Amino acid sequence: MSGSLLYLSGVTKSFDGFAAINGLSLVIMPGELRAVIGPNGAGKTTMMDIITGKTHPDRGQVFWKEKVDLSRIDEVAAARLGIGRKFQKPTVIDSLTVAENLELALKGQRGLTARLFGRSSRTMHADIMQIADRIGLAASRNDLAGTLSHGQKQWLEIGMLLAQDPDLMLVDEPAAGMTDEETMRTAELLRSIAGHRAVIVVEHDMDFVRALGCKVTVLHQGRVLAEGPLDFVSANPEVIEVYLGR
Amino acid sequence: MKRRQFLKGSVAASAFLAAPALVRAQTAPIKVGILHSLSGTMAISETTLKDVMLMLIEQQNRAGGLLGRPLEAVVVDPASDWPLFAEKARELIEKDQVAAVFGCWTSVSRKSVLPVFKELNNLLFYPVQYEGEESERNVFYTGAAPNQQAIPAVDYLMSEDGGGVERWVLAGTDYVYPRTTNKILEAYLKSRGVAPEDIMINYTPFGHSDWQTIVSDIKAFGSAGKKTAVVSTINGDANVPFYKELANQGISAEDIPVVAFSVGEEELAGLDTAPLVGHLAAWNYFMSVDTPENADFIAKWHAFIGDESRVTNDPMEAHYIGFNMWVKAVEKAGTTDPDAVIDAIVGVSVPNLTGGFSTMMPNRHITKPVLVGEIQENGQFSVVWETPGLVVGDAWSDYLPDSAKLISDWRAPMSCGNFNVELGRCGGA
Amino acid sequence: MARLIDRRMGVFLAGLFILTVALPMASSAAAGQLVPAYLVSLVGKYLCYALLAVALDLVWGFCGILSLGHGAFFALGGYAMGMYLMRQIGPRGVYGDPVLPDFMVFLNWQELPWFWLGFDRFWFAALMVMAAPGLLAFVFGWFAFRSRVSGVYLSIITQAMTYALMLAFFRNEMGFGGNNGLTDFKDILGLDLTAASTRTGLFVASAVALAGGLMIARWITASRLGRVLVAIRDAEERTRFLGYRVEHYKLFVFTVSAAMAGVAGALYVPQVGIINPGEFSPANSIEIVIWVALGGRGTLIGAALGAFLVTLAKTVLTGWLPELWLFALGGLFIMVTLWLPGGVLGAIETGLTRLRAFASMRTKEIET
Amino acid sequence: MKIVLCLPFRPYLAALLMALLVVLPAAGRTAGFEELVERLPHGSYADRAKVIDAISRTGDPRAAEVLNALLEGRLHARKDDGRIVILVDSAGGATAIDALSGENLGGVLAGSTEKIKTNNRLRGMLRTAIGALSLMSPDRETRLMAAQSVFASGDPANIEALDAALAAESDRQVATALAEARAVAILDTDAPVEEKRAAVAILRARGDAAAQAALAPHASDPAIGNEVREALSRIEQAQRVWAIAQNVWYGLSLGSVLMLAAIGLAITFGVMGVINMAHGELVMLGAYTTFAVQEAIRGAAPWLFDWSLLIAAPLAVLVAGSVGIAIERGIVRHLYGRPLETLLATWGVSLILQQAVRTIFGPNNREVGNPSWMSGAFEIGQMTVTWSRLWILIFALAVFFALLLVLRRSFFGLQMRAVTQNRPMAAEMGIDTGRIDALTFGLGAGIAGLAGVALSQIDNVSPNLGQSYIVDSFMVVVFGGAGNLWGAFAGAFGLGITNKLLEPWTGAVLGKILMLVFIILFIQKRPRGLFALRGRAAEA
Repeated sequence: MSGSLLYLSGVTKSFDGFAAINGLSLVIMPGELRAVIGPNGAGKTTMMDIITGKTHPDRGQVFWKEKVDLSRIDEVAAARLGIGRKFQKPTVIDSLTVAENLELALKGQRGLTARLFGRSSRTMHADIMQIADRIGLAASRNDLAGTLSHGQKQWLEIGMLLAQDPDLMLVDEPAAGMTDEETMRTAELLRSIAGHRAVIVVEHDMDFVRALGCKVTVLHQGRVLAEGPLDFVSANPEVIEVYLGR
Repeated sequence: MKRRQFLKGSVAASAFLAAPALVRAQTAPIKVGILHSLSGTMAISETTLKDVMLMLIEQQNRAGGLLGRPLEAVVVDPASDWPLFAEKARELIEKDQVAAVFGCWTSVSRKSVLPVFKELNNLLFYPVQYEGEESERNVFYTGAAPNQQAIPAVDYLMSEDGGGVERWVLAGTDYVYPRTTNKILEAYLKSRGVAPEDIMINYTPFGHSDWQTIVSDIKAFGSAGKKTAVVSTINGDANVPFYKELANQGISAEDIPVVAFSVGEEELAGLDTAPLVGHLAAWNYFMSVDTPENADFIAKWHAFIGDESRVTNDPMEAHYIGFNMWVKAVEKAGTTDPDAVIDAIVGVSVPNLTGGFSTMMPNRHITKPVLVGEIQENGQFSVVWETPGLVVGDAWSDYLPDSAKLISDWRAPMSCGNFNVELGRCGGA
Repeated sequence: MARLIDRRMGVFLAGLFILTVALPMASSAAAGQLVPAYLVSLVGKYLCYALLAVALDLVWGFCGILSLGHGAFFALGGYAMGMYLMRQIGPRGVYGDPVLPDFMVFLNWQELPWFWLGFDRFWFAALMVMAAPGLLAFVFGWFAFRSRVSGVYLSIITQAMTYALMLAFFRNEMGFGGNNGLTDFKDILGLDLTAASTRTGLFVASAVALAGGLMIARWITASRLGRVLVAIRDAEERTRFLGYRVEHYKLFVFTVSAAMAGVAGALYVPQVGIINPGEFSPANSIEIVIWVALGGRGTLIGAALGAFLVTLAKTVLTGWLPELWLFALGGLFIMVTLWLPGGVLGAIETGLTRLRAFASMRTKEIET
Repeated sequence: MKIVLCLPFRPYLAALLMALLVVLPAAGRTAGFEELVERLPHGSYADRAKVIDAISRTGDPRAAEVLNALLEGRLHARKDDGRIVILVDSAGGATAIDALSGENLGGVLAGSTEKIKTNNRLRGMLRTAIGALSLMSPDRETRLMAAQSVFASGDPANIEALDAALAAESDRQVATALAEARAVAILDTDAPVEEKRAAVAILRARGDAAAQAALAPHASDPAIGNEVREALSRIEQAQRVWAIAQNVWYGLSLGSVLMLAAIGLAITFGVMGVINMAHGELVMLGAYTTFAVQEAIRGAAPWLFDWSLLIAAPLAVLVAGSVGIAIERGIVRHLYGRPLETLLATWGVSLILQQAVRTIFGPNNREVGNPSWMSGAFEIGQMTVTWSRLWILIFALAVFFALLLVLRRSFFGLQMRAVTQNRPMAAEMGIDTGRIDALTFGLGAGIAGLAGVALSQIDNVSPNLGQSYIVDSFMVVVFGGAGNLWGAFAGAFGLGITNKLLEPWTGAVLGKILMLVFIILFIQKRPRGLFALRGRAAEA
């Protein structure tokens, strides 16, 4: 597909004979918001591992912006290409402050000497403030990340992704452990991000997926089972059987 | 706040480390340092030497002390840590102001403390057999030099009585004592007409515990049709599994005798000796030696330690000799001043436990008889051979080319431990 | 620069400075030897250990690399210095050989092995003091970090490394003096090692090295690179997904730390007068970890303090309770872990905070 | 072999003496015999050797008994009258029997007699002499051993006796041994070349190191040199093949020791994630338990000695296990989630345990004996297998599979896996996680204790015992992959065999260094050990 941001075709990956991903194909366009759902073991995490270069597929094609073969690079290179990833368990640097966490994620200056001798510039401060504000943590920007609540950590991690200024964000279960109100705020945040950047959200919470209001891909046994608007896929009898019907 | 705390700490520490030097009254005790490891890998051998020193000091005090003053033992634990030996030696001399130190077991611990004794001019009595190649003004070597142990033992095995050995395995732990001793023995054996292919040299790491391969190698080497013997310089800890493996693989002393230089009564105490009967050791003393002095020493030792099953061994005798030499030298000099004692001690002669007298020679080594004993079922040695007279410890071996040029005599006018007869001058000290 | 020296560091450096000035003065003959002269070398030795602990804290406390082989870098630095000191003996050895050290002479070595060449020059030895451990750390780290060996697996292979080096250095064929190591040193840069002035010089050098090591470690950890290190320690995966080449950072800090440990070893050797393969023993490296844990991991100063305290306790207890000191030391380790989770430094600071809170409460009470 | 040799003699002594009367018809010079025996205590070893030789030639029926007593160190001279007596153990001390008259002289006081000393050379002579005198013994075992000691001496003087014995021998094995003994002797005589060639063939068929030793001196014999050299090269070839088998066996044996030492750690460290630096000391406690049990048995019930290890094993589990539980409850429990601090605390525990043992049992090695069923060795072809090593291998495997069974099949194993995999869930399901932690740690510690029982058979029992195994144990667990018992199994045997195959051509020191380098490189290839869990489970 021309102009695609991310292109997966016939991707297969096995662990010790078990096919975690089996002939998966997926296309993401720039700025698109996409939800991926599927039961446990459907291959969601492995899919994200492949996109971010953490594991490499046994077979199949993975292309970034139609040029870069993602099956040949590692996660660091993937991150530098502009692929950001949020983990299922919120992972922030507990012993650094919110601002420091964001600074760490800010685009540019990944090299050793630059980090050792470089100093923070004024624009960086401004960027950090702006992101902190956007994720609602401006007030606690000087608090240690370890002292934040679970939901705040989720936001901080999303904020760190934003700071990376990626073209694609992979967000794994952002609403886990959040209150209803927080969940809705998160959905809103992700909706606002999409457009500038593509976002893939992996989620279990159907209310949350509904709130995202985007195209949904259902994974099952390492393949795409159905794709389309939520109402469309949830009407699919196969989907009902393997996932919703449980 | 923190600084104060920090400073307080260091002041307290220095006060602790540095007891004020008291003005010594005539009756103030004479302090004797005991520098043996009481923990760590060497505790196994050295703890006994600490005990024997305490016993000797106690006896001396009961006999009225020295120069009318009581003796006081200062015990420290260098914990088998070589740099700590140097630190503790310094502490004994500078802080405790000891008159002499008895201690060390391994060569490396002696090497570690040597500069301290030279710098602070004190006396060290070193009671263990060692590789030689050293003669220092402040150190008195009361254990055997290689010519007082290794060479006589090999002579015995070569003799008809010893079985007329023609083929030799030199097995040792990989450190300086076995290396040097084996170098000396190799040169000596070759000088006695042994072909190079009849000598096998093998080294193992410290604490080696899996001897299967080496014992079977020895067995194979011994099956060349010539009488074969093993000369073992295997270090303390590794001996038990070595002998267990020998016994289990059925190598008896009649097939391939093993003569060891580091296995004494103390090491055998950890072993069932029934399968080892006939293997040999060469020392200057065995507990089984039947003399009144030895019987008396053993009785006192048992009384002191409160355990009839404890054995005595060669390094204990070395301390016995060394301590008595020091006492005699102090009496002769009339003072514990190191310089005076160092001058007085050369030529001092004291009874050893094997029925003779040992004398401190000008090269800091002493005269000793050399005994070869066979292991008995009861864990003792039975003496099967001894040198007809006393052997003078040789600091510099005649069988190492560079060492053969050196002689040692600490008396004036030479006053040096390494006079090079070729160059006609002393080496560095 | 202001950020480099915080209150804690300031207090510590000031204390160190006072110690450096006061101890040699107090022990000098002019001051009537208020404290015995041997304390200078003894404390100098502690300072070297403290620097070693700081080096370990840099990798363990700030980057989460638990090295159980840091003793190897310390020992390599020590050997580099020892080789220089051996060459300084020159023809003053007992056999009078102009080039070969004594241990080579009596084991019939004919010529100096190639790796001993150059060590007769101080600058070369000084370079090797840092280069040898640094290079080992670089090569070892390059393999290990690239393969993403981490956690206990990394710890155990660092232990394997130091164990293998210990066995290698024990071998007499290696040409490093085997078990006896290098000893019988005479002078350094032409100065007599037994002279009080040389001792003081080495002591001051150790103090300066410790202060310098602390500053470098502080500079690294307080820089923006330091944040990456902390991020690697807390969440390595996260850091990688942020686009940081984790292995480069680990390699950098590991190499710097190894070179620092090498300097500590180099200053240690002339003060204790011997270097031997025992320094490579795995138990020694574990002891370094214990200093850091006891003092307070990730605080730099705590590490230095821990090294100081444990070695001081060892000195005092081995003389005072020769038969029981292991009980005391073992008990100390257990109690610190159980009751002082933040290490000694953590405990001191908590204590101070409480004291201050208590004091301010009292003041308030009085006011009301 | 040599130990047992002495034992079967006495019961058959009477028969033996009768046999001697038949073999040696010249048994008339008894006057000489008495004089010779009286001469035994005097002179040098060389003099004594001559006397022994003469005694064995007297053909006196008493010779065998006297020589045997001399060999066993029971021949003494009375200090007061110089009478030569044989000491016999009896209730309440030793009884003296006059060596010449056989008269019972009653009990003797210790120190009233003096042992007639022998040395290796004399003992060798004695064995040959006794062997030659007992070639016709009615007891098969005695004859076999006699033939073997005559073989070892290779003395041509025995050929006549061997021929007589061969003619009378009906047992095939003994006959072979006699023929071999004769072959060795023949090589040293002026026998015709044909006969010597036959002898070489016999020895070549025997094919072991002893045959090699017998043949080697004749390799340059002008008459039979070619045959001897060919036989030697054949034997050497065969032995090279056997040597590989032998090295594999050594590797298995080393592997079993490594596994025993590491298997407890595979539980405490591998499964629970506790870096237990006191593991080695728990092994040491097991070894000291064995020592204490043997000591008690020596004092109270010596006949139980062969059972001592079986008694010690459960006690060692109990001792080490309860110390382990105490460590867990007292210290480790408070440190879960802080694995590195367990390192610090358990290091402290190890120092305390070491010093405690040093204080209680002393710093020296203590003697732990091998029960008879663990002493000695047997041969498979040209390969020597020592009983102690074989039993340790069997023991190690038994412990391993028993442990596997406990973890896989028992309810406790189920609970343990539940706790290690998902602690909150397990607690939710009503499992007392604290109890399971304590028991798991105790299990690991108890197995360390068992390892101590086995190690006491081949290594030092000293306070340093634990320290010498701790590093190797960690290597094994990590090499195999923490958290997997099969990993420890494969790690131990893999490292053991590799080490032993390396050792013959690198030497022990370099072999060990290469092993360590190998581990370091291997971990690069598989950063989570040999048996790492792969895929997603590994990230969990």
